[in-house]
Formats: sequence, structure tokens, C-alpha cells
Amino acid sequence: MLAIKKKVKVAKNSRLAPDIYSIWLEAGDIARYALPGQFVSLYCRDGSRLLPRPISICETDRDMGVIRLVYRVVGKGTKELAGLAASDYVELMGPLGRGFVPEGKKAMLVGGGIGIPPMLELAKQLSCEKQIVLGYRDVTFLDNEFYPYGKVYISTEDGSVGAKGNVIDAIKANKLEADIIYACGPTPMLRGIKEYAEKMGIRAQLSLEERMACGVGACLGCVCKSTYTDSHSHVNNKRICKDGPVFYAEEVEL
Amino acid sequence: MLAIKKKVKVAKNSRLAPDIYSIWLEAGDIARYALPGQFVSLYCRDGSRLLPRPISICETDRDMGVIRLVYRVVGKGTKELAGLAASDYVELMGPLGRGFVPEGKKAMLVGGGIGIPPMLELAKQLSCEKQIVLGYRDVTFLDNEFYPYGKVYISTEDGSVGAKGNVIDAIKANKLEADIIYACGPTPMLRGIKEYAEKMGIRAQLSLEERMACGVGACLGCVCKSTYTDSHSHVNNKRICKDGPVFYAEEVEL
Amino acid sequence: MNTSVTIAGVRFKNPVTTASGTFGSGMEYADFVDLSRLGAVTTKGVASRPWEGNSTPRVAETYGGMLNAIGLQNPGVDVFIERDLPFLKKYDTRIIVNVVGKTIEDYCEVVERLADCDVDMLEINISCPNVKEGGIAFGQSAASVEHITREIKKRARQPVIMKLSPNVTDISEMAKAAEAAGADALSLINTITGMKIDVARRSFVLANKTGGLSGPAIKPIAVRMVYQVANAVKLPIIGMGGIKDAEDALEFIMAGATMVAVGTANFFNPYATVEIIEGIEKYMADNGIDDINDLIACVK
Amino acid sequence: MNTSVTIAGVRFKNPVTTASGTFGSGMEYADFVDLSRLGAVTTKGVASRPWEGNSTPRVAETYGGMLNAIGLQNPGVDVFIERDLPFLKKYDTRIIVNVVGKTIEDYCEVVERLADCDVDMLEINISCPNVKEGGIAFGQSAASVEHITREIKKRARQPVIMKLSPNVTDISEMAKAAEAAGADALSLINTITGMKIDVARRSFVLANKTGGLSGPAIKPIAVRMVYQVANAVKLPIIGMGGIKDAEDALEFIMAGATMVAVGTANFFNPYATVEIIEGIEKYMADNGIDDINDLIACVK
Ligand SMILES: Cc1cc2nc3c(=O)[nH]c(=O)nc-3n(C[C@H](O)[C@H](O)[C@H](O)COP(=O)(O)OP(=O)(O)OC[C@H]3O[C@@H](n4cnc5c(N)ncnc54)[C@H](O)[C@@H]3O)c2cc1C
Ligand SMILES: Cc1cc2nc3c(=O)[nH]c(=O)nc-3n(C[C@H](O)[C@H](O)[C@H](O)COP(=O)(O)OP(=O)(O)OC[C@H]3O[C@@H](n4cnc5c(N)ncnc54)[C@H](O)[C@@H]3O)c2cc1C
Ligand SMILES: Cc1cc2nc3c(=O)[nH]c(=O)nc-3n(C[C@H](O)[C@H](O)[C@H](O)COP(=O)(O)O)c2cc1C
Ligand SMILES: Cc1cc2nc3c(=O)[nH]c(=O)nc-3n(C[C@H](O)[C@H](O)[C@H](O)COP(=O)(O)O)c2cc1C
Ligand code: FES
Ligand code: FES
Repeated sequence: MLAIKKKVKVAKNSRLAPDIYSIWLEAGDIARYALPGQFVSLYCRDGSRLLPRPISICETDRDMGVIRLVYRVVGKGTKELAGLAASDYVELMGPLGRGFVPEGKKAMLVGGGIGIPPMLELAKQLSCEKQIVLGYRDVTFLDNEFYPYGKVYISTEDGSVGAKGNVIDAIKANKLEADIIYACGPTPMLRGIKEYAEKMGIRAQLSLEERMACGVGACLGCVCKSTYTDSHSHVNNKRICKDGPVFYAEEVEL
Repeated sequence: MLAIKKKVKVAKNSRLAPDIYSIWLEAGDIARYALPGQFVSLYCRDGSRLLPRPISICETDRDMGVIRLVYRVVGKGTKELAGLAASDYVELMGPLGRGFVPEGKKAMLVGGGIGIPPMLELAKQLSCEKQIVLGYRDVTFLDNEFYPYGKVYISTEDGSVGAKGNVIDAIKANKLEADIIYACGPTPMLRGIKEYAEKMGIRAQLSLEERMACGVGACLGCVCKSTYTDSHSHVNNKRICKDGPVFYAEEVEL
Repeated sequence: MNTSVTIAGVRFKNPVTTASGTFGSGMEYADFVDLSRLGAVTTKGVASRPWEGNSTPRVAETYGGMLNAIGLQNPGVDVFIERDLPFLKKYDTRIIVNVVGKTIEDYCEVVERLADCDVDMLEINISCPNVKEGGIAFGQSAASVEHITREIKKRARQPVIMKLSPNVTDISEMAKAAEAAGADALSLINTITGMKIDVARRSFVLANKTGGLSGPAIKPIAVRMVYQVANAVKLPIIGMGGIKDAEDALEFIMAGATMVAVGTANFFNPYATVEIIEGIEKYMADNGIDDINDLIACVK
Repeated sequence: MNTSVTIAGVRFKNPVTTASGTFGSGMEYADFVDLSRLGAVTTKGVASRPWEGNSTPRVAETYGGMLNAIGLQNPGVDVFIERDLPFLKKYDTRIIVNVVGKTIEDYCEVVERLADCDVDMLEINISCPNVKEGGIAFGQSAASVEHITREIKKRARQPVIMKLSPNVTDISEMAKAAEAAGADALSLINTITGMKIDVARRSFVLANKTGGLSGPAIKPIAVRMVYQVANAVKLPIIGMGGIKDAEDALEFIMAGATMVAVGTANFFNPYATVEIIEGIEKYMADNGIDDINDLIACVK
């Protein structure tokens, strides 16, 4: 589906944990065509904030035509979002970018912090064997919703829930194996996953993040370093919004 | 009362005529201390619009602590205002400026177009004999609410209601006399009133309008030409927001 | 009703183009708007060979605007000619190619490579604040504006638009220099150099420290400069800087622009270009204006 | 926690003052904030005799900002000394008097009249875009900045702040010229020349056609210029341009400003100055900063 921009209605907006919210939006076709790992761009109501807020799709309900986003309030845009109530409207563009590509027989899904939400729809859609590794700083969220889809390993930095440490610690401690890793989270985590995957000879798909302006590949604002000359840019840059956000680990430098 | 800026709750917002709205605000002390002819400055929610929208106080209910504003939707700020519903909040500063000063035994209250609203509270508060002249382009509004307070003369430019013509035509046609005229309306109307009052030897208090930035007398954005050197500015300028909006006709050049 | 305008002999079906660098070569926005509706597509800056651009973060939001320090990443003129130009030729729109370089030779190389190509106009970017060499350096003194314009005019087969920088004391001096050297048209304004600091992290938001400010925030400055330049030279002007709707576009036209370009607005409204064209048509209909040319520089 | 800063030997209890022309002589805003809370009050421009200013409309709203063309209306230095100064002396705050003139002699006359007055600093406005003579004309070339600074320094009893215009190609050249001529401090930025056209009426919104752009919209430009100047000269800087909250103020301080001035923000939040002081204190407490001076120019 080509991306569109439109006003969509809020079906529900609720708090999951301190500063973490979950919003369901009546997004129609966007819900029907979006793939796990794709994202939408949300626009603020307040005209002083013009740029889109990219948020990954956490879940889709194709029949109902709704999508779910789970987001952390970090600034004014996400604060505005947290203030929306059912039947309010929000402007949104999507579906954007390239999502995860299903492959392999035994998958490891790794989410760190606010990188966890996109793993949920992926977990739902993947039909292979799944191990799910979720890393948090302290308070957990969404973890319960992963149990139906595979074995869940939780790590927290302060050790308050699950294993103490980060997701790499959890993977190593549990000697997890897989033929494909899907990961989303902060760059240091992705770097760790890339290294681990290389060492173990596992393929890895990583979802990256960068500041965006257009969200559709036109402005070249959101590039990451690519290992080889990119076929579109003809330099060692790939656009996260258009060519990603999901890349194979070997395609990008972190 | 010193002016304050605060968030106030909308009690009611309704449409009186095409593009003309009436809003009641729970303004507390502002309602208790405001005088007829004073105004409030309303701020937009949308951060791209920063300057205050000055709106005259149309009515106050001191016991309830509410004020009423009647406004025409002309741009984005007043459009935003028209979209507010009961129990929404709006940011407001007031009471601002100097209002009408009661004087004389027989008064003429003249309002033109969106200059009509401030005459209502004045009509309510003046205890002398009152003749009320209201001029409209075509559709009338608020006129019914004036009947309890005096004899009402209506003129419309297209002649659809009352006498055809402007308020000066109506005054002349009815040979209205008074020892004080209070007027608010577009500059050409005020100019006509000033001339008429001079010719007839009637005192006149006129409420003027100008683009404002601060609304409190600090920026010197909203001046009008004064007949004599002004005691504050030491030039022939008076600040409409602070020294007015109501001036004696002989004080200002129009 | 006539909405077409002519600049240096090139006729545009309407006065709306895209601001260089905000619309790629049109591919991405073709999903949102029919490029054949546009008066022209102005491409991202094209250099003689591929440029990597700056490190990220390259963009930052500011109050009513944004900063960018892309650093003119582009695939180079060869890829442009082989891939982007054929794509654009599929649409019924004019093509304006934005040209960048680090040296005058660089610029000239691109201009010469484009000489035999089917492009309608060249826009020479001497005003990019985000590259260390070239860019704005050529656009901040009348002498260098004149020099580079002359060198390019010697080689260009297509009419030449010089794109001026707002980061100058008197933009009309730059306009006069370009005119004296034979430029066919002017476009203004490029971005204004700005900076944002992340107070929590106590660091610059952009990797490049500074970036170019664009978007609605800068519109009053852009309108003033268009008015100033329109009153200083006879050249037609493509006006830009913060245009987000038809009213904004009309401000530029009334101030003296023959065409307008839509930039940052594409980012918050991908339909902006076409909505602006429709809005101008509506304004003309509502106000009984038969010819858009009657509005150009009508406010004096 | 120390929030006090010192400029040219003058100690300010905190780094927040008001931007000239947005706060009158403090009287009007004294209803909203306790002037004794402020580091200083900077007054509206004062001339040797009363000035009428420009015709109305003098102000216009723009996206995230505003235009003004007040034209330096002021009651003249005599009224200032008799009425405004005694009013300000009632408060425990520093007084910075903004000085304007049409000729160098005008400026010098005001400076001399103020020589024996109890004011703490003089801010010389050579950057007002809204008057035909004087103002910005003195601020757009290094030679004239140097000349006027030297003349004023000869006569001034109080430390002199030169207020620079952003409407220049390279503001650091102006800063260096002021420094060379003996200025004690710099303040920047004044407003940026802009224009707004009323499309429905096909006319300028401001009677003066152009006006000075201020407010949040211009902040990135102002921060960049403060950074640039801080890296070009040793003089302390009073930074301004679009500051509306403590975060904005801290951006300027981290970019190199010793003090900041709050201007247009007063118009949409009359409590802005004091809220900013409180916000800076909170930032310092939250981040374990004992001395505000440690934050000045901390981002390099
Ligand atoms: C592909 C992608 C997917 C994302 N998915 C999610 C998600 O599912 N849930 C979630 O909570 N967050 C997600 N983020 C991060 C999210 O975009 C930012 O947290 C959000 O934009 C912050 O906006 P703000 O106005 O609250 O913050 P502010 O800091 O006020 O924003 C200022 C500007 O910076 C940009 N910005 C700030 N932080 C980031 C960031 N981390 N990444 C990109 N831009 C940023 C904003 O978009 C805005 O333009 C994702 C980012 C990307 C690139
Ligand atoms: C003392 C005073 C009392 C007023 N009382 C009333 C009233 O009771 N009812 C009413 O409907 N209107 C009143 N007005 C006019 C009202 O202020 C404007 O219609 C309103 O500000 C328009 O805002 P906008 O955002 O809808 O329009 P826009 O045109 O989008 O506003 C843009 C800017 O121009 C200013 N502006 C536009 N028109 C005017 C105007 N006529 N006067 C002053 N500023 C203007 C706005 O405040 C804003 O800063 C009064 C004006 C003044 C000065
Ligand atoms: C992300 C981005 C990239 C840009 N790239 C270029 C460019 O390659 N060449 C150029 O001449 N101008 C470039 N510009 C400047 C725009 O063409 C335009 O002059 C400026 O943004 C002002 O218009 P706006 O406010 O409508 O965006 C770029 C602007 C942005 C925001
Ligand atoms: C209404 C108004 C009047 C001003 N008058 C003066 C003045 O008299 N002298 C001066 O040096 N600057 C004057 N300025 C400029 C401000 O002091 C300040 O430099 C500028 O507005 C940028 O700051 P801001 O964005 O916080 O307003 C004026 C600005 C405004 C908005
Ligand atoms: S955000 Fe514009 S290219 Fe990705
Ligand atoms: S609006 Fe500032 S003085 Fe009246």
C-alpha cells in the first residue's frame, strides 16, 4: 500500500506504565496493509511543532481497521499524544518504511525499552518457533502480551524483574540459539546484537532510529551509514524512513 | 483591580448569527471588577499564534463570577475560540483598559456591528435615560437583549431590519438628543459620531480599536493620535490598550 | 483564468514549484501528488559526483520551523541523468535542476553535463549554509556572485536561476550582481543559518552544530527579501521560505515573485503543492482575477 | 547556588533582564511580576527628545512570532530621568537604559544626560530596523559600529553595551569592531527585518511596510549568532531573541551568553521573566550546578 496522510480517530488511549502509553487508532487501510516493523508518522495539533513523530506499529487489527501504538512520553509531541482521549482525532501518515521479513525456522525476537512494541505484531505474525527477549531499565510493560507467542525472557538493568542486566546478558545466560534475530532498541543494544549475531553466524534484522523530517525518503535527513555503496543514494548512506527502518545487520554500520 | 492572566473555564459558547458567537467564561474576580467598556485579551491554544486577541466585555455577572464576550469569527484566533465547548479552558488576561465613565442625564448608546457587544453591559449599568442605536450591515444580533434598558433604534445598511442606512442616519432621522454619547464601532462610524457630537455640542465617549501586542501599555503598538501632547507619552499618541479603549471625542483624532 | 507564467522564455502551467532538497527528484512525493499538476519540479542539489553529506542528526525541529544540515548529499549528476531525469520526463511538468559544487569548476562541470539534457532551467545554489566548501561562500559577496554567475552563464545551455542566500546584509546587492552577470532569474531565499542546543544533554542537536532554518517561522523575512529584490532588479523571481498554503504563496507573488516554491511544508503536508495550486485558483476565482500575472508585485 | 553574574564590573543577582521595548520602563509589568526579582530591567529606547514613532498598524502577528514597527516612540530622556528612573529605583534591580538616536550627536546627548544618573549600564541600540535615520544604519558596517562605539565610549560614565543587528552577513565582524572600539559588552540580537502582506486587502499589514521580526520563530538564528560572537570576541554577551522559557534561556547561556533578555514572550506571558528565573534555578538544582557561571559557553 502506498502511504497516505489522514486524520484518524482515537479508539482508546491508556497508560501502561509511568510515561508509557498505548493508543488504538481507527486507521482503516493503514491497519489492513501495514506490516510488522513498519511505522507511522504522527503530526502534532499545535502548529508550533511541525515535524512528524515516527512511531512503530505495535499491533494491527485488520478486521477492525485499527492499529495500536505504544509510546513513551519524552517531549512535547508525545505529551500531546498522551492527552488525547477516545474520539479525538490525530493526523497521521503511513504505513511507512520496510518492516521485518519473515524467514528461518527458529527466531529470536529482541526488544529493548521502547523498541519492544514493534516486536508484538511480529510475534503474532511469525509462525515459526519463537524466543522473545525483552529488556527494560526497571518497570516492565507489554511483557504479559508476549506470552501467547513464545518463550519470554525478561531482563531489567536493576534486576527488579527477570534477569539483571541487558538483553545480551539474557541471551548469553540462557544460551539462546536461533537462525534469525529480529531486534529493535537503542543503538548500543543493536550494536551488541549485531556483534553477537556475527559471532554466532545468525542472520539479524535490526530496526534503527534517527531524527526525521519528511518520513518518506525525500529529505535525506534520517540516514544511517551503510556498509556498501547504497543503490539509491550512491554513497554509503541509507534512508532509515524509506530503505529501513529494518535492515540486515551486515548492511549497516552502527 | 490589577489585571491578571489566567486559565478560565468556558461556561457556554453559542452562535448568535452567522459568524457571531457568544461565550460565557468563569472569570472569577475579573467578572467582579470589570467595568463596561473594558476588555480582556484572549490567547490562542495553538502556539503558532502568540498575540492576544482583545475582546470587549459584553456582560458581567458579578455574583456568578462570569463574563460574556460576543465576537465575530474573522480569522484563525476567533475561529479557534468558536470551537470551544463548555468546560474547555481558555487563557485570558484582564480586565484591561479604561471603560466608559457614567455621566449626564440623557444618554445615547451607539453600537456599530461588532462594536455593539460592549454597549450591553453599559446599558445595564447606566441608570439615566437611555436611547440605544444599533447599526448592522444586514443580520442583527443582540438587539433583543437591549430592549429592557431603553428605546432601541436599529439601522441596517441593506434596510432589511429597521431603518436603511447607518447609525448616523438613524440618529438624524429620529432627531435624537442627549447630553452624552457612548459609542463603539468601526472608525468611519466613530468619526461620524465625533462630528455629530461636536456639531450638536454633546459630549462623546468613543471606544477605539487597534492591533495590539502586549495589551497592557508597554509595547506602544496600539496607539492612536491624540489631539494634545499626551501626559504619558509626551507626544501626540495615546495607548488604546491602557489609556483607552474609551476616549473622549475631543481627546483623539480619528 | 490564466495561471501560467513565463520565466526567461520558459512557460510554466502554474506558478508553483518545489523547493530544492525538500522533494528529492519527485519520486517519493509522486505517491501523494500528481507531479503533472505542478508548474515545475525543482530537484535536490546535484553535484558533479556523489556526495555523502553530513553526519546525523541532520534535522531538528524548531518553533514553527526546522533546521537541516543535510550537507547536500546527492548521487551525482550521472545518476541524476540516468535515473531521475527519465523518471521526471514521464510527467507533464517543467524540470528545474538545482546545481551545487565545491569549486566553480564543479558547478561548471554539472552545468556542462546537463547542457544536452532535456531540462528546462538550472538553479545554481550558491547559498547552502551546510557545507564547508562552496555553497554559501559564493553567495555572500557581490563580487563572487557576479563571478560565478558569469562563469556559469558562459557554459549553460538552459536559462540560469541564481539562488540567493538570506545570510547577507543587503540581498539586493547580490541580486544586482547576478543580474549584471547575466542571470536569467533569481530564487530566494535559501535557509538562514541557525543553531539548536539540547539543554538536557548540553550539546548541539545537529552533528554539524549549525543548520539552515526553514519553514513558516522564516516567511516574513523571505517576503521582505523578495519585495526588496523585486524593487532592485528586473529579473523574475522564484520566491520561497515558509510557504505552507495558498495565502502564503500569494503573499510572495504580491510582493514580486513570478513563481513560488514549496519546501518544508511538504514534510508536514505531502499534499501541500497541489493544495496551494488549487487555493490560488480559488482566490483568483473569488476575486475576479483573470490572469495570475496581474497579481505579481501588485503590492507596492 | 549562585545565580549571579557580573558584566563589566556590574553584578546582577541573576542573568535575566528584559529586552528593550517590550517592557516599557517596567511600570506596566510591575502589576504582574515583582521587578525586584529581575537581574535587571532594560528600558525602552530613550532619545534626546520625545519621538512620535511610526503610524499604525505597528504590530502584526506572524507564525511563531511577530513584526513590530513602533519606530522608537519614546518620551525623551528628560521625562525618562524625571519619571521612569525614580520609579525603577524603588526596586532592587539593575537598570540598563537603551539609547537611541538619529545621529551620533543624538546618541551622545543621551549618554551625556545620563552620565550623572543612577543607572547601571547603557545599551546602545544601533540595530533598530524601523526608523528611517539612525538605528540599524549604524549597525550594518564594521566601520560605523567602530566609529559610533568610540564616540559613545568617550562620553559614557556607565559601562556600554552595543546592541547588534542580525541583519548582516557576518555578525562577528560587528562584534569585533565594537570590541576594538572599547565596548564593555554586547547584546544580540535585535529584530530581523520582515514583511507581511494582507492578501485579502492586497496591501502591507504594517503602515511602515516592513517591521522587525521577533519571538520564538527567530530563536535558532539568535542562538547561532550568540555562539558565533562568543567565539569571536572576549566581551560578555546579553543574549536575546525568542526566549520564552528557562530552556530557551539556558540555550543562550550554554551558547555563550552571560545574561539573557526576555522580549516578545512578555506579550504572551506577562509572568515570563520570573518563571524563567525560577526555571533556571530548578535546572541548576536538578542538575547539581552550583554556579550559573559554569554553564556559560559550556557547549563548544
Ligand atoms: C522508526 C522509528 C520508530 C519509532 N517508534 C517508536 C515507538 O514505537 N514508540 C516510541 O515511544 N517512540 C518511538 N520512536 C521514537 C519517537 O519518534 C520519539 O520519541 C518522538 O518523536 C519524540 O517526540 P516528542 O515531541 O515527544 O519529543 P521532542 O524531543 O520534543 O521532539 C523534538 C523532535 O525530535 C524528534 N525526536 C525526538 N526523539 C526522537 C527519537 N528517539 N527518534 C526520532 N526522532 C526523535 C521528534 O520527532 C521531533 O521532531 C521511534 C522513532 C523512529 C525513528
Ligand atoms: C479593544 C478592542 C476590543 C474588541 N472587542 C471585540 C469584540 O467585542 N468582539 C469582536 O468580535 N471583536 C472585538 N475586537 C476585534 C478583535 O480583537 C479581532 O477581531 C480579533 O483579534 C481577530 O483575531 P483573529 O485571530 O480571528 O483574526 P486574525 O486576522 O487572524 O488575527 C491576526 C492578528 O491581528 C489582530 N487583529 C485582527 N483584527 C483585529 C482588530 N479588528 N482589532 C485588533 N486586532 C485585530 C489579532 O488580534 C491578531 O493579533 C476588539 C478589538 C479591540 C482592539
Ligand atoms: C531538508 C532540506 C534540504 C535542502 N536542500 C537544498 C538543496 O539541495 N539545494 C538548495 O538550493 N536548497 C536546499 N534547501 C533549501 C530550500 O530549497 C528552501 O530554499 C528553504 O528551505 C526555504 O524554503 P521553505 O521554508 O519552504 O523550506 C533545503 C531545505 C531543506 C529543509
Ligand atoms: C515591540 C518591540 C519594541 C522594541 N523596541 C526596542 C527598542 O526600543 N530598542 C531596542 O534596542 N530593541 C527593541 N526591540 C527589540 C528587542 O529588544 C529584542 O532585541 C528583540 O525583540 C528580540 O527578542 P525577542 O524575540 O525576545 O522579542 C523591540 C522589540 C519589540 C518586539
Ligand atoms: S526523513 Fe526524510 S529521508 Fe528520511
Ligand atoms: S498593545 Fe502594547 S501598548 Fe497597547
